[in-house]
Amino acid sequence: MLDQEQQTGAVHPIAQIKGLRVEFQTKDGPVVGVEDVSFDINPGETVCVVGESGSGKSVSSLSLMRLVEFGGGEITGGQLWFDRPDADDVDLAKTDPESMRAIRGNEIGMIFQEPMTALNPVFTVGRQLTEGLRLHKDMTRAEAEARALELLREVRIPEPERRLTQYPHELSGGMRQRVVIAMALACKPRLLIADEPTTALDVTIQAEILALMDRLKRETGTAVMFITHDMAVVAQMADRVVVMFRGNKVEEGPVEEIFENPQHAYTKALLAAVPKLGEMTGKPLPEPMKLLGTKNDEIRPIPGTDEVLLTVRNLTTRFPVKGGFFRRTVANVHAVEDLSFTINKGQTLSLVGESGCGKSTAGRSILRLVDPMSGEVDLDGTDIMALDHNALREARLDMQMIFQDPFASLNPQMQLSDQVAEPIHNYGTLKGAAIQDRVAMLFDRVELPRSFMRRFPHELSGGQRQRVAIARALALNPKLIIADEAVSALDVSVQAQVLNLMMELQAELGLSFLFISHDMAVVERVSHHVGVMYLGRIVEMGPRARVFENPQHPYTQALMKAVPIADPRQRKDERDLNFKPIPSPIHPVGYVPEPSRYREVETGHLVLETDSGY
Amino acid sequence: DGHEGERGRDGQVNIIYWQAPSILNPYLSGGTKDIESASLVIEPLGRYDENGALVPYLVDEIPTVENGGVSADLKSITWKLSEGLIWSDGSPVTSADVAFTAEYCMHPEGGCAQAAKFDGVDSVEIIDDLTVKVTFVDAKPNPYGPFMGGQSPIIQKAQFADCLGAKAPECTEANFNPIGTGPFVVTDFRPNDVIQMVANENFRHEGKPAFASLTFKGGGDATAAGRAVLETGEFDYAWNLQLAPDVLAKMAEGGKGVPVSAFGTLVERLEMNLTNPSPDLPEGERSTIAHPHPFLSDFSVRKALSMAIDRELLVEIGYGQAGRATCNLVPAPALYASDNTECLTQDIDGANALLDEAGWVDSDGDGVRDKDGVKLSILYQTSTNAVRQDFQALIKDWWNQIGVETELRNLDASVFFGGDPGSPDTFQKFYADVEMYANNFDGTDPQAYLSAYRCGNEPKPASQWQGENINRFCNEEYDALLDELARTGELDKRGEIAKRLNDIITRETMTIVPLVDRGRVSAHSNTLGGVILNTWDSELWNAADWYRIGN
Amino acid sequence: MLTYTIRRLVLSIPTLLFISVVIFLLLQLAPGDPMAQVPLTVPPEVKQKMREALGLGAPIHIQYWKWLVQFFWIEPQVFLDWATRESLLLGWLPDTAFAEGKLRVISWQTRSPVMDIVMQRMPQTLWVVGMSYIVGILIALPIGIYSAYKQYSLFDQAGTFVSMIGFSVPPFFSGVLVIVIFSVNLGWFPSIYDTTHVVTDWASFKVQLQQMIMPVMVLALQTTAQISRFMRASMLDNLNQDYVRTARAKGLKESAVVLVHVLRNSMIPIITVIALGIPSIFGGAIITETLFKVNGIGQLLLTALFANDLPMVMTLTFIFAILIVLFNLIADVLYGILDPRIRYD
Amino acid sequence: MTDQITDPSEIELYGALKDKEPPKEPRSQWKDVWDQFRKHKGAMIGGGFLLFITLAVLIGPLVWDVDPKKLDIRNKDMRPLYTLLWDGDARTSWAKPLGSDNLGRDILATLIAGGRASMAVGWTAMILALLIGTAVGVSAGYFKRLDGPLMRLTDLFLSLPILPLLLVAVTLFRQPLRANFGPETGMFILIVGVIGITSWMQTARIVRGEILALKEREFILAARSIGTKPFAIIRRHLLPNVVSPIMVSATLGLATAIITESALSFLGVGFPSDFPTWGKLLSDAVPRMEEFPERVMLPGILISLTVLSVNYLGDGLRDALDPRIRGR
Ligand SMILES: Nc1ncnc2c1ncn2[C@@H]1O[C@H](COP(=O)(O)OP(=O)(O)OP(=O)(O)O)[C@@H](O)[C@H]1O
Ligand SMILES: Nc1ncnc2c1ncn2[C@@H]1O[C@H](COP(=O)(O)OP(=O)(O)OP(=O)(O)O)[C@@H](O)[C@H]1O
Ligand SMILES: [Mg+2]
Ligand SMILES: [Mg+2]
Repeated sequence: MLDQEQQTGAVHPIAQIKGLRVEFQTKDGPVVGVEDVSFDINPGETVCVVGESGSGKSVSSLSLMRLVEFGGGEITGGQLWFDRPDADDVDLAKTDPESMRAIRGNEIGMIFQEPMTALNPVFTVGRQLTEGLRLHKDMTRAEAEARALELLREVRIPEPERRLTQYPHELSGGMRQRVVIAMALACKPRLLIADEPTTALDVTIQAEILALMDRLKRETGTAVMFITHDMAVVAQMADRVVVMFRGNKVEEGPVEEIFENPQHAYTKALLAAVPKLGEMTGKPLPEPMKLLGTKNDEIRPIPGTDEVLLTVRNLTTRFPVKGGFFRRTVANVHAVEDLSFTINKGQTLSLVGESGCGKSTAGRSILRLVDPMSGEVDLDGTDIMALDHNALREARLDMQMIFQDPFASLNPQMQLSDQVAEPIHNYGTLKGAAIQDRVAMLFDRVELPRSFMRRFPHELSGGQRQRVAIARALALNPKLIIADEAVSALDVSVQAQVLNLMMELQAELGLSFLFISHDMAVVERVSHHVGVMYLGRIVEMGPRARVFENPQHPYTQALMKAVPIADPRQRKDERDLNFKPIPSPIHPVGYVPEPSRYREVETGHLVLETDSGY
Repeated sequence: DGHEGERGRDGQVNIIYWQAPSILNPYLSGGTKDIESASLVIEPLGRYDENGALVPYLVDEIPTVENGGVSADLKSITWKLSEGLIWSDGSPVTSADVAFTAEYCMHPEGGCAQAAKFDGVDSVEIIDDLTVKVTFVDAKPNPYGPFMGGQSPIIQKAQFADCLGAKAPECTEANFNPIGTGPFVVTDFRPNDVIQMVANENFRHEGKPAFASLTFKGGGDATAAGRAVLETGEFDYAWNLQLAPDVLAKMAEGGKGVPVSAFGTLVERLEMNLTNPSPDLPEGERSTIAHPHPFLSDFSVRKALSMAIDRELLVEIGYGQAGRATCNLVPAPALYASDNTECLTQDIDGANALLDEAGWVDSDGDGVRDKDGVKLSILYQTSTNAVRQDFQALIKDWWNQIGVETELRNLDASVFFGGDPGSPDTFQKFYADVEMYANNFDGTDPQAYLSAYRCGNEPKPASQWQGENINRFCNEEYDALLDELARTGELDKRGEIAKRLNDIITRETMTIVPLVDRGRVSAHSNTLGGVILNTWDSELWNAADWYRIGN
Repeated sequence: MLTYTIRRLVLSIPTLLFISVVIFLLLQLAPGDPMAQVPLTVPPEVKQKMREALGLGAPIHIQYWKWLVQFFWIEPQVFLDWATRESLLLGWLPDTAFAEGKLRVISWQTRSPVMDIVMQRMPQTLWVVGMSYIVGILIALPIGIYSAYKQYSLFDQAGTFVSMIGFSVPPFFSGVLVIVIFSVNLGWFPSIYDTTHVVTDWASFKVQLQQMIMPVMVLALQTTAQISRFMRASMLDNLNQDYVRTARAKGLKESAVVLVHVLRNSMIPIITVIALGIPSIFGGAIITETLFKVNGIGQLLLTALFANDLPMVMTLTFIFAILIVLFNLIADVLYGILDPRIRYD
Repeated sequence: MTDQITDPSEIELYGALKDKEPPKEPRSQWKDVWDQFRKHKGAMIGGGFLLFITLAVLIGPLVWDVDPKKLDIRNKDMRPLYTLLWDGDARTSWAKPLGSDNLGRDILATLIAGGRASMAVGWTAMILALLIGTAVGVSAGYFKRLDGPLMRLTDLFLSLPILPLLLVAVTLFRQPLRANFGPETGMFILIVGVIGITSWMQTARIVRGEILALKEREFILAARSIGTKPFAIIRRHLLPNVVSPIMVSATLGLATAIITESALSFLGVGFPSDFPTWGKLLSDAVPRMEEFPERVMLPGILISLTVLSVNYLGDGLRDALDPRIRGR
């Protein structure tokens, strides 16, 4: 019956997923990865599958490739019809492994989430690219290599000839992802599955990759199933959107439809949690987001004070590169170069910039977790740089840090209450039962149930862990918190809640934040001031509204342009994008960089005059 | 009986020694393995036969006072080589080689292992091409030290001329492949592993050896060696199978070979420490005559310890056909062996009574006798060796029955018998109350052996703990008798004195408590004929006469 | 990489010197006397003379210096002389005579150069111990790979069991057991290894094979046990990596996925483990060699130890130390070569 | 006001947008470990056997109170009772269920006593090796300056020959130890000490590797940023996270220690002759292996089974302690 329907339909879908159900056998019994999902993918169309972590996006796509089985999953229900060019449709769920191998890589290509790990580290790029070609297209080595070169050109990798002989680790993340894309496209598949292909990448690179995929799709007419949890990316890419929630499809429709007129409550809530660049235009002060279903309906801007808490002057941090026979320093990584800024009490300064530009190093240098080479750091009258070992420990009472990865920044073997209490024990600020009270209070403060105190990190979700990390940072009543990519690893909805929590705490406790992030939309939401970093220097700095609305430095402008906007009507054009690769921050020992000189374009809005390398 | 014929007619013979030879020059190593393997290649002027009698090898007759070879004053001996002897390389054997051998070993820097054989030699003169005369400083009742027996073979002057004194170790080629007069010639020597030999074409006896080639394998342990001859038949001859009798009997059931045994002068004995080995004494005073032993200096205790031992059972457990219970330090030859058999019956009750009588009673009820606060608590040490450990266990058990507490200690042989003055565990230092080991004497004359127990010859710090009077025994009568023995040339008289000395140190003072007269057990395959086990010389002394049975 | 290697090589010189001092002092401290094997019938004065002839009386630092010179200066010269005289590689060079008349490291037991004996022993040690290592690895790798691929299958369980048995049976037990079974009762293989046997034709090769089988198997059991455990763990680590999924997504065959992609990655740690085990081949296998009378390096060390042959023990242990340090370095460098991600500057 | 929300099921949906609750009741980590461990059949059997052996050697002497050193020459060379099954004429006795040796010592009693010694040696040497190995590994991994010297030290120990070391230790320390602990305990300490200090290197290497990796993890940086002192970092954060590899080395170490002790006995440099250990019983019985196979087989099997069960136990522990395998 279904088959007839297909034949009579106007467009014959390339793949049809019907009532897919996937189960995993775990030690706690079967776990349902996907409960009931049905949707079609038509030729030449991009279908975006969205939903938060764990909603079954990857499992659906892996089922289509029949790769779930290797991860211990089993397709227990539904059909996966796939249109083979010169034959009847086949149900991939029932195909034998032999023919499945002929389809995989040949008719369906797949791009994986993690460019860092999706490539085999010990084989050259060329070898990995040609493998599929020689297998499916019966090419000789030379033919395959020629085709591989062509593919690399198609994905616009600079110096493609050289790349073929390089190993994955010798390429940057963006280049690696391009290789993965080239690999997926190698055999000209008719369906391309892209599972979060840009999540791990910088904004600028993300923009390029998205544009690239879009162009390839247009040029080859390949159907694309695009999986992401980033609504902004969806807005940029999708023709149609499928929204998944806990293993089920909850909504499906054309992209404008979904964005402008979401039907399902979950979609609405999801969209509400997405920070959109430009939302804060006209508002000078940051304010919490308005989330659906939460009680705090009153949204108040956070003014902060004008009193200076932290002054950083000419901060320079370099990492020596040792080499040669005597392991002498032969060069330095100029991670942070002549950095100066101030943070006021109760306010937030955000540092944005691309991966490797020195944001984390700057944050760590302030805490002296890495030792800066020179510069001044003054926290509320204490000269941090002059402190000796013990005094430094004391000084850290006033500044704390929250790290990017909630999974990595908590000790997996320690109870949560102990981890939160650890700074208190370290400094002996409280004694006896008071510690437990304080910990309980902190758990309340970050809205975690007290019953969680006895748990271990692996028993918590990412957002909950990040709250524990915040509670730990708050334990000593610090004046300054350095949040290094504190929300980057979280789902949008959870990210929004954590951001709101941080802003609430700021309003109530008068905390100052140094907020490090590469997500412009989030930065726009939370900061009073913004510093844009490039190659170790701040290239532009000023009040958030001024920097965002009136970017002066060319790098800032390029960055703003690259940020995807969660609005399908504001799609970017590939031609606008033109990024230079970041020059190396490594300089030989004798190299003396120019000092940073700034030009004040508006009150408090500084733009770097020195050549920044961009 | 088929063992006459051409040289090399019987092909290959395989010998296994569980200690591997490391050198084929007995003058640079005193090890039995080295002496015996070398005896296949280089020969002395005369050897001892299986009865301890002298047999001429490179000479026509053994010089004696009767035939005029030994001077009447016992101060010189004249050897006359047989006519027409040639080395395996074809050159003639001359008296110069004999004299050179003496020069080689008597060189002060050579560290000659057989220097004792040349003790008291004043000069070695070449009389003519075939005659040498050895002159001694003093009268030598037993002038057969130099050039007699496996320890003192003749080496070729031409080969060793550049190897005198300090240069001796540099002559690897000569030390590994000595040119000799013996039945075999070395073709390949692998130290501590294997030696390959072929028949000596220039051997002086027609039709000997019967074997064209010989492989001499070394290494492993006695069990494996026994197995290879008795059970698997891979080898023809295995040396010194120090195995428990039941193990050996079981192996013999394998049927491929037979164990053979013979007795010499080796006696397994307990040595009583007459000085105090207590660790509480300052280093340098422990086990020295300055401090007599708290209870072993009491004769009753030593006697009781001996009485408690069942020597026959020890033999049965440890040596079987290779052992005889004995009460004597000198068990052979008959001329010197005392007839004392008093100790052979175990007498636990007697021992208990003796101790009671001497005032050693268990006053505090802990099962251990004591007197004046001194407990009969013994530290009993020996070297590591399965049979000795069984002996220790048995003796400990018996001593327990007479109220003597015993702690056992076994030490690695290389430490125990090594003379390292820095080690507390050498048998000479004797930091224990009782120790057990075996010793014998070279040749047939016990004079030097008995002289070891002369007062003043004890190991002590002043002598770097070297010395042979292990028990720290001191007895005027004994010393006087020793002096007399050294002066006496008449054999019967010598026998009298030696027996007396033996009795003093064993029965009368119980300083040395002999346990077992240990024979030698070796094994040869059923097809190897002509084996005559000899404990007075190298076991391979008559390898030239060996032959293959049944082909 | 090259600078790294050279640097490590240079750094290993002080390390080795230090090791040699420690070993030397240890051996000096150790009780025992080279005269222990001389029969008790030899009088003490004679023994004392013999000791002096061995140079035992000299102060420790002089003995050490002598050894150092002999080992590091004279032995290489001897090697050079040999190389220019007999070796294929350098034989064309004019014969040198650097070491003529110089005193080499001389063993106290045999009064011959230690190095000559070591060289003489090498072949059988390498044959038996080396072969067992190779056999062990050859058996272990497939077992490890398959066990990991079919984790918790019957094969995996059985493989685990067998390899653990291999690990837990001491060789002096298994060795004697196979001797009693195969030599004494069945008579298949000789119980005593013939080190002089030369392989010239098929028949003699068979003899060689027969005498090698038992020691090789006893030793290989242990190697197999350990390497297969490592292999399994390493395969398991890699089987769950993302790149495996990528490889599968290309439509590669399972065999290609496992034997090309996964295996290549899993071999990186295994090869270093194997490299780290190589010194022990040269060190011989003390107990097994003694049991089967292979009389290789292990047996040499053991007899030298019991005979208190200090120069021999010192030289052997030190060669062993050199090998350990060297193969540690080789393992590290190999890691860098095999894993393109690791780069030593 | 929650004006948009009308449908109660939607409230649930919005709730779902918040952090997900963990699906299960909180459980202690050790319960998880135990659950995973229980799944490993080999480990359970191994653990059970080890427990049994340990108990047997501990309370065995109370149940079978024959003195293992008691000689009974008249009843020497008895066969075990089970030989009756195929050989009705075998010399057996109910008083000696596993037979007696060539001096009439009861084999069951010596096995029990020997087990005590072997297990004690195994455990103590293993713990010693573990302590040294962990200390060296952690210091080398955590303190960069110590890394080079400590790793070279490891090389040194790898190349130290164990036999001379044992002999030196005996010479230097036997007397004081004997004076303080008595002859048997003194020797025990010596042997255990030597085995311990010659077998920590593997542990040290593994631990160092793990520490080097852990040190780069963010939670160590986090700990530093909240003012945790280096030693507290090691104690609280590093050590608990290397428990799993340490455990594995531990089980291997126990096995190696038992085997090393038996090898020492085999070479004749172990305990005093009247102090039975499994290794010594085995090596003493090797010459009589054909006549009395049980004297070799019984200690041999006991050693092998113990080592085997320890290995299995180690395998199970590794699986149980590794969070990747245990799952989250
Ligand atoms: N190998 C597995 N074993 C057990 N459960 C699994 C396995 N893989 C996935 N699941 C479960 O299936 C569900 C869907 O997982 P899936 O990976 O598809 O999520 P996702 O939407 O891709 O999330 P993310 O955005 O984090 O990639 C999850 O609840 C997960 O717990
Ligand atoms: N410990 C270190 N040793 C040597 N170089 C380092 C070290 N830490 C950072 N760097 C280098 O310093 C530069 C800045 O690194 P940093 O981590 O501060 O960047 P970032 O802006 O935080 O990047 P990301 O967004 O990826 O976190 C990079 O080139 C990095 O390679
Ligand atoms: Mg996913
Ligand atoms: Mg960073």
